[in-house]
Amino acid sequence: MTFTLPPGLALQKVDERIMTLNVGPQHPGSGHMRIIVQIDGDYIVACDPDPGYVHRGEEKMAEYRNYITNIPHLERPVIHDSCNVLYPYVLGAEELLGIEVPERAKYVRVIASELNRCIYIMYWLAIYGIFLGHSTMFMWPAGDRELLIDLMEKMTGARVTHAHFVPGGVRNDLPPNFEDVCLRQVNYFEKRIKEYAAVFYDNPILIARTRDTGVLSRQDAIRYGTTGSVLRASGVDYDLRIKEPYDVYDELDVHTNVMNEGDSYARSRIPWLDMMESCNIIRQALQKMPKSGSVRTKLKPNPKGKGLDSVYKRVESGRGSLGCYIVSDGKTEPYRVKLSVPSFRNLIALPNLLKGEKLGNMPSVYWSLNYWPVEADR
Amino acid sequence: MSTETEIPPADAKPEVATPPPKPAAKKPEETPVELPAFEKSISDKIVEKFGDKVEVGFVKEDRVRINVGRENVHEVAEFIRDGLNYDHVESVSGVDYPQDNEIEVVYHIGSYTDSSLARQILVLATRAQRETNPIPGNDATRLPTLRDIFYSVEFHEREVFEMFGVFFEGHPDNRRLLLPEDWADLPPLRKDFAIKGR
Amino acid sequence: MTSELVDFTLVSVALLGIGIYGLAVKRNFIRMLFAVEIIINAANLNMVAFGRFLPHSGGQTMALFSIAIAAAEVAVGLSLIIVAYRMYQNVDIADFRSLKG
Amino acid sequence: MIEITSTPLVLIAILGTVGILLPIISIARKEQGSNSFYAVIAFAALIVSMGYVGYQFYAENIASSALFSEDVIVDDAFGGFFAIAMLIVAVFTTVGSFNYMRKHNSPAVYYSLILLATIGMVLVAYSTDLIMLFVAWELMSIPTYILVGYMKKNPSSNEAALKYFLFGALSSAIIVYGISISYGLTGSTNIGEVIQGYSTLDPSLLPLALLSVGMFIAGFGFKMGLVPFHQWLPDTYEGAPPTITALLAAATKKAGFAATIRIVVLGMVVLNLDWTLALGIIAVMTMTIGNVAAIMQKSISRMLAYSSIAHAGYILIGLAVAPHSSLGLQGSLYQIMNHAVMKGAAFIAIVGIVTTLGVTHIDKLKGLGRRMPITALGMIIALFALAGVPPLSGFWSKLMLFGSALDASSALWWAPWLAIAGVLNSALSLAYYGWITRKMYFEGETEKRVVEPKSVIAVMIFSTIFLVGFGVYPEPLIKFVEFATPVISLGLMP
Amino acid sequence: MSVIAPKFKLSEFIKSLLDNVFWIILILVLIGIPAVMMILFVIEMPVINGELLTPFLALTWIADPSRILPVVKAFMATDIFRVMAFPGFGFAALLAAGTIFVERKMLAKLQLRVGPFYCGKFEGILQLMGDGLKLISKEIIIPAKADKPIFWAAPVLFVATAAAFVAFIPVAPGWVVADVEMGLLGVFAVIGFFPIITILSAWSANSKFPFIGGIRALFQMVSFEIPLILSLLGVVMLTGSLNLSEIAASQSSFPWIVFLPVGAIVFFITMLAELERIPFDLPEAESEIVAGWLTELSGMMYGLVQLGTYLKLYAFAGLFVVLFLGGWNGPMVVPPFPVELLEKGIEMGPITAGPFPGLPLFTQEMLNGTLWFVLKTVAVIFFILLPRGVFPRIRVDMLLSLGWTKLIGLAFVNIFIALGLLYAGVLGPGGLQ
Amino acid sequence: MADAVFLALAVITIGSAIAALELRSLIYGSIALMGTLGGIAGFFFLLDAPFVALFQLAVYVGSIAVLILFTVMLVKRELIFKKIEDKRRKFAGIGLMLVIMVSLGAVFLDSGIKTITTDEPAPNFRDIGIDFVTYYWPALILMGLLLAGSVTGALVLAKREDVENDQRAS
Amino acid sequence: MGTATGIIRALNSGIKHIATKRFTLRYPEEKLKFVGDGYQFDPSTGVGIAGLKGRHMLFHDHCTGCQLCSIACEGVAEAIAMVKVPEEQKQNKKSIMPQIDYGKCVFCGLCVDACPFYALYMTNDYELSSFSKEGLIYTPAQLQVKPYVAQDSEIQISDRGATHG
Repeated sequence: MTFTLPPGLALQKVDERIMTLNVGPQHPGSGHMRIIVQIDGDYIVACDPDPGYVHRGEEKMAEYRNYITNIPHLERPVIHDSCNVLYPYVLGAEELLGIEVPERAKYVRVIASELNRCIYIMYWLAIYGIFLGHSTMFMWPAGDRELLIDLMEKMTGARVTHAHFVPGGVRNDLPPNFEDVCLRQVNYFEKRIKEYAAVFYDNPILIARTRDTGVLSRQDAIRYGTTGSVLRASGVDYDLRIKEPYDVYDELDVHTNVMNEGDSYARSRIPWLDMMESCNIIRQALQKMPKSGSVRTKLKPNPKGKGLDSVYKRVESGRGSLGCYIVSDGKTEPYRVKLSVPSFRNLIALPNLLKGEKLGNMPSVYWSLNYWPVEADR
Repeated sequence: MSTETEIPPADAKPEVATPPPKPAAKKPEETPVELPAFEKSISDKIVEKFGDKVEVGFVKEDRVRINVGRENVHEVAEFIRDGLNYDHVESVSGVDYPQDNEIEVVYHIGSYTDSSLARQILVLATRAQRETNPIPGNDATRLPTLRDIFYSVEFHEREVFEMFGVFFEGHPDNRRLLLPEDWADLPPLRKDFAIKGR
Repeated sequence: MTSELVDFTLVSVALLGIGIYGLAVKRNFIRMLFAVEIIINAANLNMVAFGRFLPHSGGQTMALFSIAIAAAEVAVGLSLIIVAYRMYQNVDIADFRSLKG
Repeated sequence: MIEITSTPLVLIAILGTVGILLPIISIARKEQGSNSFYAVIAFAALIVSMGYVGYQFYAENIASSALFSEDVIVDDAFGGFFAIAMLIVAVFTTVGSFNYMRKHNSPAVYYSLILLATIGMVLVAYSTDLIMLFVAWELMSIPTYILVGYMKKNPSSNEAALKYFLFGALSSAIIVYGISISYGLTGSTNIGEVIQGYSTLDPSLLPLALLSVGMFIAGFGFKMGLVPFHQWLPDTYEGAPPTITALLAAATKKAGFAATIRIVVLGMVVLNLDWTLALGIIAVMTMTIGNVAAIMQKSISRMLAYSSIAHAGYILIGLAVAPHSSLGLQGSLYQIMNHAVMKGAAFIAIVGIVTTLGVTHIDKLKGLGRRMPITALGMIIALFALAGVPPLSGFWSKLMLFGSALDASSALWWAPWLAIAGVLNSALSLAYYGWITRKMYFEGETEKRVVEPKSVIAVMIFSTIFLVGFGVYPEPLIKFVEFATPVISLGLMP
Repeated sequence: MSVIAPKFKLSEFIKSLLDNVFWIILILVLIGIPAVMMILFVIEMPVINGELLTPFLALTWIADPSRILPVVKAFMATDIFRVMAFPGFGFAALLAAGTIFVERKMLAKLQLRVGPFYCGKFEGILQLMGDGLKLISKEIIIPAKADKPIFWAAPVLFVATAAAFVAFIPVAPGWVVADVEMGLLGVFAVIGFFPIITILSAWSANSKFPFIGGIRALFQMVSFEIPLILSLLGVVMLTGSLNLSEIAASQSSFPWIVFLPVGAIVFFITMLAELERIPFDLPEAESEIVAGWLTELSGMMYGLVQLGTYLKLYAFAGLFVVLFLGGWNGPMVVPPFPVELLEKGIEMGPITAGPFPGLPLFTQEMLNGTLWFVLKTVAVIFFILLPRGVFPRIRVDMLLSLGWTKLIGLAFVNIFIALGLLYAGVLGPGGLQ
Repeated sequence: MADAVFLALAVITIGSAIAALELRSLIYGSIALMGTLGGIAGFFFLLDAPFVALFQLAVYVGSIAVLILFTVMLVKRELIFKKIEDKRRKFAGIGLMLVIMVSLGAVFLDSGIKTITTDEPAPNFRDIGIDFVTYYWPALILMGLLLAGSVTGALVLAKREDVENDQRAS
Repeated sequence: MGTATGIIRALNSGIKHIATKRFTLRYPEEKLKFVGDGYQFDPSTGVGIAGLKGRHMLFHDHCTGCQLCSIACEGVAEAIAMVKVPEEQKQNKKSIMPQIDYGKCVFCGLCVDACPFYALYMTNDYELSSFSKEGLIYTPAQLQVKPYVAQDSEIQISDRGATHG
C-alpha cells in the first residue's frame, strides 16, 4: 500500500536577511527537540517547534500490556517525575478495576509524589541555570537533588524510575526509621534552596535578564490552555491539589503560589516556591500519616477492567495538570490510554511567546515554560 | 466550590502571600443510584439547548460526557464555551473503533475562569468515519476543527491527525508534529497498526 | 637616518597613483572606498615625512586630524553602503540606476 | 590670540551646543515624531547666530577683511559676509523642513546635522589655517553626506548620497594631499605663512607648489561644481531631499568659493603665474555646459542643478579677473550673496511643490500659478533673478561681474569675451526660465487652488522682498559687499 | 571478543614505547642539537673572563657551575630570554596555567564539588597538561566550505596578539619585554586587533553560529573599547606619561585606586567584557549559539585560542595591577642577600675549586617587585574568576546599553575627578609625587 | 638596516595596496588594506613618529578595518567574490595611474626636495599636545562636533526602522 | 543601588560557599549505604520490603520453574528467559530456572512481585558493567551468588553543610 507523504515541516521561503537557525536536536539550547527559529538581526520573527525526536509510542504500547505491566512503561516519559506521571494512570486503573486504597498508602503516595516533584524541579532548575549561563546554578541543584533522590531510593529502591505506585497502593512499606531521616533531609533541603535566592533569584543580573521577557498575559494563558507554573505565573490560581484534591490532599494544608507578571522570571520563581510548599506538605504528611497499617490492597494476578467504560483522572505534577484518559473494554489490557501531558499543553505557548523576542531570550523563555521534551513526545 | 479570589493582589510578594483558604473538602457521599446534582445540571443545560442532537454519555462525579455527531460538534462546542464558561481543552484523544468503522475523538474540556467548574471536566466526544485504507488528509476521515473556538487544541489536533489520520477541516496548520517527516505507514495509533512481534 | 625624504614621497606618490587607479577602474563601492583610504594614507605619509625632515610637529598633528576624520568618513560611508545594500541587495555602483538625467 | 567673543567661536558655541543637544533631547523625550519642536529650536539657534553676526557688524567689532592671521581663525568681514549668506540659506532649509520632514522618523538628528553643517560652512570662510580649513571642510561635508541619504526608503536619495560621498571623499583626499605638499614646501599650515613661503620659494620647488595649488583647485572644484568635476552634481541635487539640495546648492558651494578665495587666489598671485586664463576657460566652459544641459532637462530640480553649475561659472569670472580688477571679487561676492537667496528660494519652492503635489517633472507643473499662486510667484521671481532680469537683485551682481570683466580688459585681452559669454549665457538661461513661466501661467486651465505650506510662503515672501528690494535699491548691499571684499588685487601683486 | 577494549599486550606496549623513544631521539638529533649550535654560532657571544665564548668553550664549561654562571647571566641579558622566559611568554604562560588550575578548583569549591582530582598526585594538578595532550592529539577538523587560510591563521594570530599584549606589561623595575615610550597607546592598538581576528575567524568558518558569535564578540569588544580607553585617561593625566613602567613607578607611595576608584571599577568591568568572561561571555553563549565563534574550531586550534584567552587574561590583570594597584611597588619583604654571598661567592660541591662569585642572578628589588606583582595579579585574577560562579550571562542589548551609556558616563566622572585633582594641585606631574 | 626595513615596508605597503584593489575576494581585499595601513604605520615608526603610528594602528586597523570587515561580511557571499571584467576601462586606469605616478614622481625627483635630509631630533609627541591646546584648539572643538555628528548620523542611517516597527507590534 | 547590593550579596554568597563542605560522592572509593539487603517481596501479604532494586538473587531451593517471573517480565522488558539447569531438584520438575539479561532489565522488580515461592529477591549489587553484551547475561548459577557490596558512606548533615562523610 502506498501513501502520499503528508506535508511535513516545510521550511518557508523567507527573505534574504532573515536567517533560519536550527536550534536542536544537537544544539545545547533545546532539549530533545528542534526549534526552527527565524531571526532578523537579533530578533526572532518566527518560531516553529518540532518535537518528536524521542517519540516512543507509549500510548500504543500501553494497549498491549495489562494493567500492572504498564506501570514501568508509563513512568518513562518523565523519569525525573516518575511517581507523578504514573499517578493519574494508577488512580484511573483503581477506578476501572474497582479497588480501594489503604489510608497509609495514600500518605506514602503523597510523600513520594511531593519528593518527586522537588526532584523534578531541581533538575529543571539546574538546566535553567545552565541555559542562562549560570554554572553554579547547575551544580547546586544537581547536587542537592541527591538528598531527595537518596530518600526516594530508601523508599522505593530505585533512584529515578521507581515503579512504586500500583493500583491498590504502593509496592512496599516505608523502611524503618524513614520518618526521621526524611524529616532531617527535607529540612536541610529547604534550608539549601533558600540559599539559592542570593545567588540566583535575587541576582540583579538575572532579574534584569528575565523580567519582562516572554510575557504571557492572563487571557493568553487561559486561551492557550497552559497549566502548572506557567498558568500560575500568569495570575491564574489553579492547582489541582486544591481544586480537585486526590488521595489525601484534602486533609493537608496545601497552599499555592501565584504571581501576576507572567514573564520568564515569574515562571522560573513559581517552581522554587513550589518546592518550599512541597517541603511543608511532606512534613504535614509525615506527621498525619498512620504509623502502621497496610499499604497495598491485594490484587488478582491479572485483573480485568470494567466493561466499556472510560475514566479521566488528573493530578498536579511538577509541570502542571497531568491527565490520563483510559478506555476499557473489559479485557486485561486497557483499550486506549491517553496521557494528556502538561508539556504538550504548554508547548503551544512557545511560538507565540518567542515571536518578537531577542535571540538571547530564547533559552530562558523556552525553558521557563517548564517544558520537558520527552514528556511531550511520549 | 472554593471561595478564594482568583488573582492575589498585584503587590503581594510570593513568599508572604497568604494562601487562599483551603477549599471545603467536599466528598460527596457514595450514592451510586443518584446522579450528582451539579453535573446533572450541566448536562441538562446542553440537552435542553440541543435536544436530540446530543446524547449524554454518562454523568459521574466531576465528569460529564456528551456524545455529538460530527455535524453538530462545532455549535455544541461554541455553546460550551459561551454558555457554560468552559475555556480550554485539556486533551484531545482519538479512539479507534474498527468494529464500528468509526474513529472517536474525545475533547476533555475544563475551565480556569469559573471557579465552580474547577473540578469539572466536560467530555465531548464525536465520531468520524473510518477508512480501511487511509490516506491521511485526503479521505473521508474528517471532522470540523475546534481551533477557532478553543485555541488550545491546535497541537492536540495536529497530533490526532498524524496518529489517527483524522483531518480537521479549517485547522490553519495541519502538519505533522511528532512522527518523522518520512513516515509513510498507517497512522500508528489505529488498531490495525500492529507492533512488530505481537 | 639613511632614508631620504624623497623616498617617502615616492612611496606616497605610488600610493596616490594606485588610489586614483582604483577610483577610475573599480565600480564596487567598497573598493572605491578602499581607494580613497589609500589616497588619504598617502597624504598622511607625506605629511609625517615632511614633518620629520623639516622638522616640525605640524605634520604629525595634521596626520592625527586626518586619521580621525577618515574614521568618521568611513563610518558614514559604510552606513550609506548598508542602506544601499538593504535596498538594492548590491554594492556595485554601476547597478544603481535610479537617477538618470 | 583669539577673542572669546569673536564671531566664529560664538557661532560654534551656539550652533554646536544646540546641534549636540538636539539628539540628546530626542533620546530623553523618547518621542520621535514631533518635527516642529526640533525645527523651532534649530530655527531659533540660527536666528540668534545671525543676530550675533549682524550685531558684530553693527557694533563695528569686525575688522575689514584681513585674510591672514596668526591663529587658525580670524574674525573678519569676509567671514562675516559668508556667515550671513550661509545662515540665510540654513534658515531657509530649516523653515522649508517644517512641512517636509513631518513624517520622518528621526527629525532631531536631521536638524542637528543641518546646524553642524552650517558651522562647517561658516568656519571654512573664517579659517586661516589649512588644518582648520580641512576640519571645517569635513564638518561641512560629512553631515551633508548623511543628510542627502536621509530618506532611507528612497532609492534615489541613497544613490545620490553614495555618489556625493564618493566624490566628496575623493575631493577631501585630494585636498589633504595638496595640504601635505604645501606644508612640506613651507613648513607651516597657517595660510599666511604658506603664502609667505610661496613668495620666497626656491625655484626648484615651484612645480610642487603648482601641484599643490592645482590640487586645491581640484578639491574645491568638486564642491563648487566646476566643469571637469561636476558629474556628481545633477544626480545628487535631484536625488537628495529638496531642502538639503537648497543647502548644497546655495551654501556648501559658496564655502568652496570662500576657501578658493582664501588660498588659491592669493597663492596664485604670489606664485606669479598666468593662471587667470585657465580660470577664465573653466568659467566659460562651466556656464556654457551648465546652461546648455539645463535646457534639456525635464525635471525641475535637475534643471536648477545645471543652472547652479552655470552660476558657478559666473562667479568664477570674478575670480578669474580678480588680480586685474577690483570689481572682480566684489562681483563674485555680490553674486554669491544673491545666488544664495535666489537658489535657496527656488529650491524651497520646489520643496513646497513636492510636499503638496509630489511632482518635480516640468510638464506636471502646468497651471501652478493658479494652484499655488504665492509659491509660483516667489519661484518665478527667484528664477528671473537668477537669469538677471533688470529690476531684480540678480541683475546688479551680474552687471558688476561683467563690468569687472570689461574693466580688466586693459590687462587681459580675453577678458571682454568672458563678459560676452556671460551675457549670451544669461540670455540662454532666460529661455528655460521663460519656458517654466509659460508652463506655470499660460498652460492648463482647470486646476484648483491647493493649500500651500505656510513655511514655504514665508520663505517666498522673504526672498521676494530681498530680491525686489535690493533690486530697486541695491546701495546697502553693494556697500556691504565692498566692505567685505578683501583687497588683494593690486596691493599684493608683485 | 569485545572490540571496544582490545586486550592489553605487553609486547605491543613496549613496541610503542620504543617507537616513541626513537622519534624523540631522532628529533633531538636532527633538529635540537643543530638548533642549539646555530644559536650558539649566530648570537653575539659574550666575552667571559677575557675569552670569547665559543660553542666549544661553552660545552667544556658545562661541567663547572662556576664557569657556566657567566653564560647564564649573559643569556639572561639577551632579548630571547626576555621574550621567551621571564617577563614574556614563559612567565605569562605559567601564570595562565596556574590561573586555569585555580579557576577550576575554586569554581568546584564554590559549586560544592571536587574539580579535577585524579591527574597528578595532588588535587589534579596535572589536569591542564592532560587536557593539553588531549587537544594536541585530537584531529583538527576543517569545515568543507571554510575559508581555509584565514581559518588556519586565526588561532595562531590570536595567540600572537595575546603574546604581544603580554610584552607590554612590566613585571619588575626594568623587567619588561617592550619598554616603549607610549606603552599604553600600544596596548590600545593591540587590543584593537582582537575583534578583527575574532570576526575573521568567525566568518571564515562559514557557519551560522560562529558568525553570530563573531558579530557579538565584535559588538562587545568594540563597544567596550571606548570606556576602556576613557577609564584609563585619568591615570594618564595624573601620571603625565604613557609609559607603563613610569606609571607603575609613579605609584611608589600609594596606588591610583585610592584616588580613582571609579576608573578602576569601570576598567574592571570593561576588562571582564573584553575577556569574554561571565557575565559577558555572550560570544560563547552555549545555550543560544552553540559555542559562539569557537564552534567550528577543533583540536589544537581550540587549544591555541584557549591559551591566547588566558594569556590575555593575565595581561589584563597585569595591566590593572600596573595602572591601579601600584605594579611592583610594595614593602620590601625579600631579605637582603648575605654579604658573604655577594662578596665572596658561593661554595658548591667538590667540583668547583673554591667559592665563585656571580650569584645571585637577580637583585633584591627585582625579586621583591616580582613577588608583589604576582601577588597582586593573582588577587585580581581571583576577582576576575569569581563572577563566573555567581552570575548568569547577560543579554546583548543590556550589554550595549551598559557599555555605551553607564560605563562611558562613569568614565567621564572619573576623568573629571582626575582633572579636579590635577587642577587642585594635589596630584599630578607637578604635585605630590 | 634602515634601508632594508624601508624597502620591505615599501614593498608591503604598495603590494598590499594593489592587492586590496585587485584581489577577487573583498574580505581578502580588506585584509590587504589592513596590510597597507599597517605598512604606513611602519613608515611612521621609521619616521620617529610612534604616537601617530600607534594612533594609526589603534584607529585605522582597530576600528576602521573592523567596520569595513563588518560591512563586507553583511554583504552576500556571492557579491564578495563578484568581479567585473572591463578590460578597456582597466587599461585606461592603468595608463592613468602610470601617468600620474611617472609625472608626479618626475616632479618630486626634479624638485629640490631630493636633497633634503636632516639630523635634527624628531618632534616629540609632547609638542603635538602643546600644539593641540595652544594653537589648534578650535579645530579640536570642530573635530569633536564632527565625530559626534557623524556617529549619530551613521547610527540613524544604519538603524533599521521597518523591523523595529513591525516586530514591536506583535 | 539595589543592583549594587544585589551584586555584592551574590558575590558574598559565592565566597561563603568556598568554605562549605563539598557534596560529592567520590564514587569508586566511596559507596552509598542502602537500607537493607535489597528489595524483597512477601506474597502472603502482597507487600514488598524496602530495599535497593539491584541485581537479582535466585534461591535455587525455592524455585519451582513456574515461569511466573518470566511472564511478568514479558510485558516489561523480556529480560527473563527460562533455561535448563542440569541439577535435578525436587520441587523443580521441569528443571528450568530464570536467566536474566541485564542488558534489557529495567529493575522494576515486578518479577519479584510475581514470585509466589520466595525464590527471587533483589540485592544491593548495582555494578553490573561488562565489556561485552554476553557478560550481562546472568545464568541461574551466577544469580545464586550473594554479592558483597561495600557500603560505607551516608549523607551527614552538619553546620558546614551536608556531605557524604
